Amino acid sequence: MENFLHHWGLSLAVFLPLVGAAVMMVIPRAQEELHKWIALLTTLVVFGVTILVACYFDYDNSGSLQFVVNHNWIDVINSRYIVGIDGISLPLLLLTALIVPTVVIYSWNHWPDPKNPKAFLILTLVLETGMIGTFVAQDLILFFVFFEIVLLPMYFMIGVWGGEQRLYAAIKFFLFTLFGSALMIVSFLALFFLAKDPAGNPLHTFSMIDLANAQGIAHSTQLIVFGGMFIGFGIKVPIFPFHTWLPDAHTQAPTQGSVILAAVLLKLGTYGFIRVAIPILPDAAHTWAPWIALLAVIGIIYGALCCLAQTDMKRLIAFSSVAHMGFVMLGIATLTSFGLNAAVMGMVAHGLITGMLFYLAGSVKERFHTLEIKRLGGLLLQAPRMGWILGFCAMASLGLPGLAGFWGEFPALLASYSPAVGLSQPVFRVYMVVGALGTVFAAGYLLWLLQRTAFGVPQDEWEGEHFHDVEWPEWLAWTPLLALIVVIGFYPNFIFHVTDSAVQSALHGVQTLAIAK
Amino acid sequence: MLTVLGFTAPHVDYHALAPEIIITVTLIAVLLVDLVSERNRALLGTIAGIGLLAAVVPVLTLAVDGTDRFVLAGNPGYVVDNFALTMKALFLVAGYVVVLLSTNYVAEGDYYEGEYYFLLLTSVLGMVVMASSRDLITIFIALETLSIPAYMLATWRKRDPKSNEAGLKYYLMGVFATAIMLYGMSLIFGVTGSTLLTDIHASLGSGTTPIVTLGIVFCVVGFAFKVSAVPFHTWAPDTYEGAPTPITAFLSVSSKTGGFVAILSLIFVGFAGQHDVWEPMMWALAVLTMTVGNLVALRQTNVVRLFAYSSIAQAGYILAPLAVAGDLKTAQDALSAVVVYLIIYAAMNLGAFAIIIAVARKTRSAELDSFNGLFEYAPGLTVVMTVFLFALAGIPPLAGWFAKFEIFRATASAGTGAGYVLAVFVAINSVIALFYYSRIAQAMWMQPASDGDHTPIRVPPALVGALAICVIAVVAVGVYPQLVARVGEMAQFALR
Amino acid sequence: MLLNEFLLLGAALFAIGVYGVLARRNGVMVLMSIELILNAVNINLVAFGALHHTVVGQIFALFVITIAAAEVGVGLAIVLMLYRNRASIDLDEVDAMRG
Amino acid sequence: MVFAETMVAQHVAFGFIAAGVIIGALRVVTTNNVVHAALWLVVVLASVGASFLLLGAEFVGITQILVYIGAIVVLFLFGIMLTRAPIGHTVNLTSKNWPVGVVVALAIAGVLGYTLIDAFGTDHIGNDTRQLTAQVSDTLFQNYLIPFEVISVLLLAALVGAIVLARKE
Amino acid sequence: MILQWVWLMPAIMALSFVAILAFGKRMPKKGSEIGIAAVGLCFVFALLSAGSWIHHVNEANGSTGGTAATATASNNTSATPEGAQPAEAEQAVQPVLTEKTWFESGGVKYTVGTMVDGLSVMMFLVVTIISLLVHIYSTDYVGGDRRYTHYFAFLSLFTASMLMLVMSRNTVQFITSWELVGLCSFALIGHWWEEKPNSDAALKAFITNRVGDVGLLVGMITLFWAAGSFDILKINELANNGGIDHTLLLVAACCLTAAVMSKSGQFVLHTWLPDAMAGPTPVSALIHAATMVVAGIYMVARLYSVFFHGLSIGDGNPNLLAIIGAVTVIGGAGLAFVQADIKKVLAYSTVSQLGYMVMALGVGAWTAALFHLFTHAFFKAGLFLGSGSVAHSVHSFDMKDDMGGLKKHMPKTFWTFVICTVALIGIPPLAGFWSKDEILAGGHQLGTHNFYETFMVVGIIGALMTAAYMTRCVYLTFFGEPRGAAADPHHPPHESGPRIVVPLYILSGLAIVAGLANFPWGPDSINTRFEHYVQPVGDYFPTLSAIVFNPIVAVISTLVGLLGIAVAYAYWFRGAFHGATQRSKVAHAGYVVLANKFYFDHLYTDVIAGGTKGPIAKASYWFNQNVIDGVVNAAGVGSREVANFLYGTVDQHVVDGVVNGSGFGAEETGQLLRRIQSGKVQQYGALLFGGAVILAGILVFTL
Repeated sequence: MENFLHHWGLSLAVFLPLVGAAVMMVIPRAQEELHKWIALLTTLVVFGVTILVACYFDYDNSGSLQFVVNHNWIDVINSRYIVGIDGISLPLLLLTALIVPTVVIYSWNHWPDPKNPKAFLILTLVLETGMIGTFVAQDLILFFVFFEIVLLPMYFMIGVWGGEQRLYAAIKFFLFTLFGSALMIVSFLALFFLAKDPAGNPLHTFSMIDLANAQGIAHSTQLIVFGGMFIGFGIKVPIFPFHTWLPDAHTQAPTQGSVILAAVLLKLGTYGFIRVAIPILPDAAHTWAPWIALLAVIGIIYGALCCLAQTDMKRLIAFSSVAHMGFVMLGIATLTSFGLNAAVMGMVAHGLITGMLFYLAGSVKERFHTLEIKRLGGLLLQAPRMGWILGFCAMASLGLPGLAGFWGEFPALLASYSPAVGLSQPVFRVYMVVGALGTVFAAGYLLWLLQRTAFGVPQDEWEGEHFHDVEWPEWLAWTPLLALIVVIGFYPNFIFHVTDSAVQSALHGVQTLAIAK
Repeated sequence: MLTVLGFTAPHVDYHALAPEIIITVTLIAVLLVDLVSERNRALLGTIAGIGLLAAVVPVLTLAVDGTDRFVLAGNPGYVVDNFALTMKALFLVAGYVVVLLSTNYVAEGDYYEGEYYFLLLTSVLGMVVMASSRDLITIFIALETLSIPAYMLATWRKRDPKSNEAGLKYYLMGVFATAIMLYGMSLIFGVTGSTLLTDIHASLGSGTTPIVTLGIVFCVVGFAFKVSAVPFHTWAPDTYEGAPTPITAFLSVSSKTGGFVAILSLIFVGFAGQHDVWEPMMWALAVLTMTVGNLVALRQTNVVRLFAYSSIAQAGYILAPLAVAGDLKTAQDALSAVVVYLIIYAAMNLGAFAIIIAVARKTRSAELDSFNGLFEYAPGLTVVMTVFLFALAGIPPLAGWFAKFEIFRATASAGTGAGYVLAVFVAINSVIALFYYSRIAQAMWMQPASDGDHTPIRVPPALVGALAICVIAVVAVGVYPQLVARVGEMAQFALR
Repeated sequence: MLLNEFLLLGAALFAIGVYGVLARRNGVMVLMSIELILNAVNINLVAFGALHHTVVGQIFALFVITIAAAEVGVGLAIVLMLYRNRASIDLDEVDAMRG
Repeated sequence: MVFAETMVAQHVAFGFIAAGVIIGALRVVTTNNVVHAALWLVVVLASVGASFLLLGAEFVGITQILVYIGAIVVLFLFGIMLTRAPIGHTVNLTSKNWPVGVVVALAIAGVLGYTLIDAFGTDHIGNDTRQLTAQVSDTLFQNYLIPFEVISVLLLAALVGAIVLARKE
Repeated sequence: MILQWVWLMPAIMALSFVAILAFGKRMPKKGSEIGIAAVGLCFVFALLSAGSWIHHVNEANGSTGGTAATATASNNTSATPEGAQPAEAEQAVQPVLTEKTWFESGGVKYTVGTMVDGLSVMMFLVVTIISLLVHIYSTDYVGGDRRYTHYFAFLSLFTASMLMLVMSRNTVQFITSWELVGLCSFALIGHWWEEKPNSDAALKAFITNRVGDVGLLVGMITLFWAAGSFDILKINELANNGGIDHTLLLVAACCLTAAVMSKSGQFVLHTWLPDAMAGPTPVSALIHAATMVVAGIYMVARLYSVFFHGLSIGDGNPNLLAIIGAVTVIGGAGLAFVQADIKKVLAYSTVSQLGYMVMALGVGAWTAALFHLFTHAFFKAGLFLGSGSVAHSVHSFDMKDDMGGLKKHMPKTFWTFVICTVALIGIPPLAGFWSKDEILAGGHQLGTHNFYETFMVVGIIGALMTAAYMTRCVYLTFFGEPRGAAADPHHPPHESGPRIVVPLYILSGLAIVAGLANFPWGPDSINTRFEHYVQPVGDYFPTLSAIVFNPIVAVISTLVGLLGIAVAYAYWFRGAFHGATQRSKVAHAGYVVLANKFYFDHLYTDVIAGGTKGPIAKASYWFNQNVIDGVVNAAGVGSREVANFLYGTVDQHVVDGVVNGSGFGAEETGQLLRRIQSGKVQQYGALLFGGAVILAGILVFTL
């Protein structure tokens, strides 16, 4: 069993959803119940597999890759099918495997128009393959492929099941990401050709493990190569000023799409920084870091201010993602293990919390058929449980200690007080203060949202209408997320314990650099 | 060995020539059957298809054999090497798919069927010959053999003024380009005194003189027309739009590939020493072609016309690696990149045209609107078309990504600034391209059917076959690119 | 004889042919102009053949002549068909498809 | 002096030929009478054929006369008649875009001229340029067998296709 | 040892929170019984821990006996002549520590743990007593409320968080609890969220506190990197022995001061506190008078080494804390004059009293500040609960329109209210006198030759104003003619029930006796016991000079208090200072003092009192509402405006515009390029030939 798991566990997690999707493809569209069950079963099995993987994960060696499978793939370009996980991947893997079943459960009775559960669920499963694949891939080309696989299903989710402006939003999402990844692949290729082993022979490899020990790329070249990755990953994150696709995509996407987008897709970018950009190009990362951090804090403030200007609940939540991912990027830009830990924590926390917020927005929309904040109000009277959950999530999102969100923000700020050796302390301390100011705005927009939606009395237009409170699929889908927000909030060690030594290895290059200097 | 009156008949390697012979036999058979049998029209396409597949057999045996051969003993003007075999196989299979695409189209329209297949096979013959040609005259003849039937096929819908116009434009532009090319060839011949590419290479050495430069540019322009590189692309949209759709598919895939084969033979065998000339030329052509193709495609409303511009842009990508293919190492990378791209491109584009044909059978239109709401009533076709579209856009895990990747790799492998800039151009262009590909996807998935007509589309078996070949190739290669990567790596010229 | 006498003659013929191809409205006359160009090529080929004392130039020229015949045949067929459909062979009018 | 006389004769002959080619070609592309154009084309083709003879390429020269004047020009005349092109000066046969043609043609002439002079400025063709027709055929069937065979298929295709296209329904 | 088990208190309260949420609605008393039981348990626990701590201190002081009395007897404190020396014979008493690793990140252990010393124990007592009384009081006060259960749940959560706050071992834990009490404050202020002003107030409270929290976060982060640890003890030790650079200490102290300003309602971040009165009155008593708002004071006290050295408090120069405190004392008191809402008077009074504490900490009078915190908790809670009792009866908080003459209807409430008022004013021997006087004495003693003397003057002025506005408050509420609701014949005001009155009794009782905890005279067993047990002694606490009771200051402050009462009495009870015949004896005495001592009745009434009441108070209120609050609101509105601009213009047009513009540009270029595709084959030909010749030309001429 254990042996099997070590060889097949990750591949199973990656490809089982595709098997499910293939099965569903041959089943006629009319059999909706069957489709739902197959999708649920598949995602649950995948979740089970990842849980097993997590159980057999060697936590004492979370800094090194485990469950590694290394198999021929494209010999011609020396790209291999290498999958494996370490402490950075594991939390994100579990997050993904958890979110997708909740999406399926939530979908049980929430079908965005034009319905068609078959297509919708197949896309969800394909999406899962892409997301899980990205988190386990240890070869740049494999990583790239999975990174891109995610695009198509999401494009269709937004484009087919989205709101009024769905065409615009879908294509914008697609174009932005593709633009970034096109530059990213050029950077990967540059690495392939430029990286040399310590003896000075060209490596000609795409293996992240080998590349992390590579050298021989001139600093100026590194900067450009890193720049390509920066745009590629930065768009996905999204870092200001590449963020404009996000509000549109989120606003227009169906609830499930928004949830997946917020909970997992945005993490692909930040994960890329931690997994690819920093270990392989520590030197360039070091030079870039102050600028990344600058954009990150701009994002924090800018995202928060844009939130304040929103009249649409979902759009507001979308902009809050920009701000939150700013904290994650700030953590990453410090290039310290503190910061990276905070970043991974921030990714997980943001995934859970913002995912929940989008679920709530979806359920509000489903009941009220609008997300316009000024038409809402008094949710606590109309659907008190939902109102409470909204309040809870708002608190979690604004970084209340004791809930998951805090452990992404506070350590990130903590880390930016004392960034990696060689980075300007005064600059980062200014960033820290500005970032801390961002928490005020976060409180501002989230409570303001809460006040205008949950508090007060309902608008007259809802007079006499009855709204059902949280229903069983919603409970089923939300409970794990809510529980995790609390559990991680109280015991962040669940994440930090896993990530700590992994980020140390990720920062190996940066540390060597510091010693050299 | 036959010797009459001091003439010694050359020794012919019939095994090496077998594909050409089989095609010739088939095309004559088609013509004869057409004469004999008035009723059994369906037989014609079948014969043509079988002939093309039969011709693949010797290609395979030759590949298994693996030795590079001269078809005429001691004459390096007609060579069967790995490159030639790869391209022949591609031409034959692509030709077979075009036959599948044509079956219902030709049978249901008002066409001369026998002659249609006859001309199609002749054109394929020209391509197959082109793959082996390492001699200016043979290249010229091969080019004409693949072109002249194509001119006529383009205008095959005789009573349709659009088809006439398509054929006329294609013909005139083709002849103009041929004329330029011939002038260039005459200059090269004048400088070197030989038409054999190996001799030309030896004679030219390295470096260049104005006359050589002029000759090379004019030679390449003739084929740049064929691959519809900007600014020699102008015929393509009009011709594609007006020609019968299977022929459009044929032009956009086979004919274009033929042009590339010629360019590759010329620059890698004949003008290998003159990369100072063709590298910048290819660079400029590549950038112009992909950019103009993509930008103009943005504004198209006719799907076929859109695909015309798309295929122009695709040609730009294929040209890109040639811009840095100067030295031996990068030349190999570039060559395999181009070969891989051509193979994958063939599958993607033929597949897309198969869908266009299938949809147009019902909607009688190739306007973008006619694809609206396709997902509602033809989900299968929609999904498959989506596969092709995003493969063309280069989204993993559909084959197109690997094709683009190979282009990136080849352009980056030179390690020069020009190469990286070109790679970035390709990157940006592939984003622009996504915009119009996704417009089709949008129409299919996200728009309601224009006329509210939701009767399902019946897809004839031949089209299903064509689609199956293409979609399997696209997905399989996308997931396991080693399949074509290996082929691309092997497909090198014997003579250099 | 100077080689360039022939080559420049060829070049002149080529240029004139190009002018004809671009400036003549009548389809048949465009075809004629094409023949001028091809003849220019042939002059080159034969002259170079003479220069190098090889028959390859002539052979090339023969192929060009043959192909020229085939092309003219096909071209006239197309022009004829065009005429059937629109009662005109004015190339300026053939612009139904553009953009 | 035989040598010199030959030289002079060749030059005189070339002068006539060149004049015929250039004047004929210019008339072909400028005359407003289609039939005249075809006839001027004959002049050009004949002059070119003569130049082949001058260069010692008898077979090509003869072929030129036979194929071009005997076949192609006749084809043109048929084409002219079938398309009922106006015989007299009734229509301006030059399109409005002729200046473009002039510019492009001059550019081509300039580039070609410069390059040719640069490359072959003083090269002489030997006086004895004659080549045996047998040599032509030997080389053709030894080295160019494949294009020769292929062109037969091509001619068949051109024939069949042209018939289909030109045929009245 | 029981002090290692103090974490049980927050744990019990947290469990109570969960239990109330889970089962509360199904319980007979809707969950309130769970809360009361839990907090009662905690109260007992707090008492036990207090005893345990006293024992601990005594043991540490090397006594022979184990009892408090003997231990105290063996100890000499300020009463003895040797006590004049600052470095006293007090033995270092280490706090009782526990610690568990919470998580580890980047090589640093984050721990949770408890740190119990006199300060914590004192806070345990305050929190649990007030919380218990408020719980009991609330069963009546909010009885029948639709969110009764939630209310108690949040009271539990609050108590848990507050207890956690005061036993925090390290700064992370401290921040966590700090935010959690803020959350509870938010939830309870906004308890009646159906009305917008309430939720507005809740938001304002939370967001204003968030502003201060920026300082908290930055300050704590600075301290972490300066000390290499989150451990409060370690930070204090290092700050104390010079292990931390002074600049860093200064920065940290200034940042943390911002947190104090927001949490403890100091000028200029105080505006949320009066608004927070929108919450239920018991909540105001618990959170916004007795406990949460003193968290800022507690933090300063807890990290006193940082503040002491960072702000150079020992040097006698004006410093941030003292100045802010002083401004707040006067400002808060001034504002209290012009409120019509009884709770607002009390709120501004709280602001002012918190100012005293901050000021005291700012001049180095640590014990005085904490002692005032201790006593203030009781009488201010008593006042709030009293005002709640009144409001419960008249259903209004408006003194001017709905009260008056309630004395006869609600005698119990009246008397307890008066006792607490007198305690607040600082008339001996009530609690407020001892603590306030110690602050003034501190200012005097520590400032003999420096600036701190000024703060004593400020304190005295504040005392005068306190006396005046409280007298006004009492007058308007309980005396005079009934007005509005108080005069409603159908619903005559009535005395509240026992669950309301009993807590009032207890609190007024405490208001009377609490001051004796630091009784400055007498045998060791009663002499300055508060200081002895609460003020830490050890490496982690700076050496402070003990404040000695100063009789002159005490007399002056008492007189000033009386004067204030007198003036106010004269002004409000009598309308003016004319015709002294019918005045009460107290007022008469005051009047005589005034008249004989200063001889400018008019000047005083018109300029000082009238001025205070009139233009100055009005002006300061105007300033408060329009400038300070205006700035706060403007910050809100401004950021909304900036946000709208940023979103509407920059984001949607510039940032997004670049993207959409490039798309548009691409399409337009495409459109232009389409013109090349003219459809005319000869133009295509020209392009073909032209392109070829240009390409050839370029290459020919450049290569």
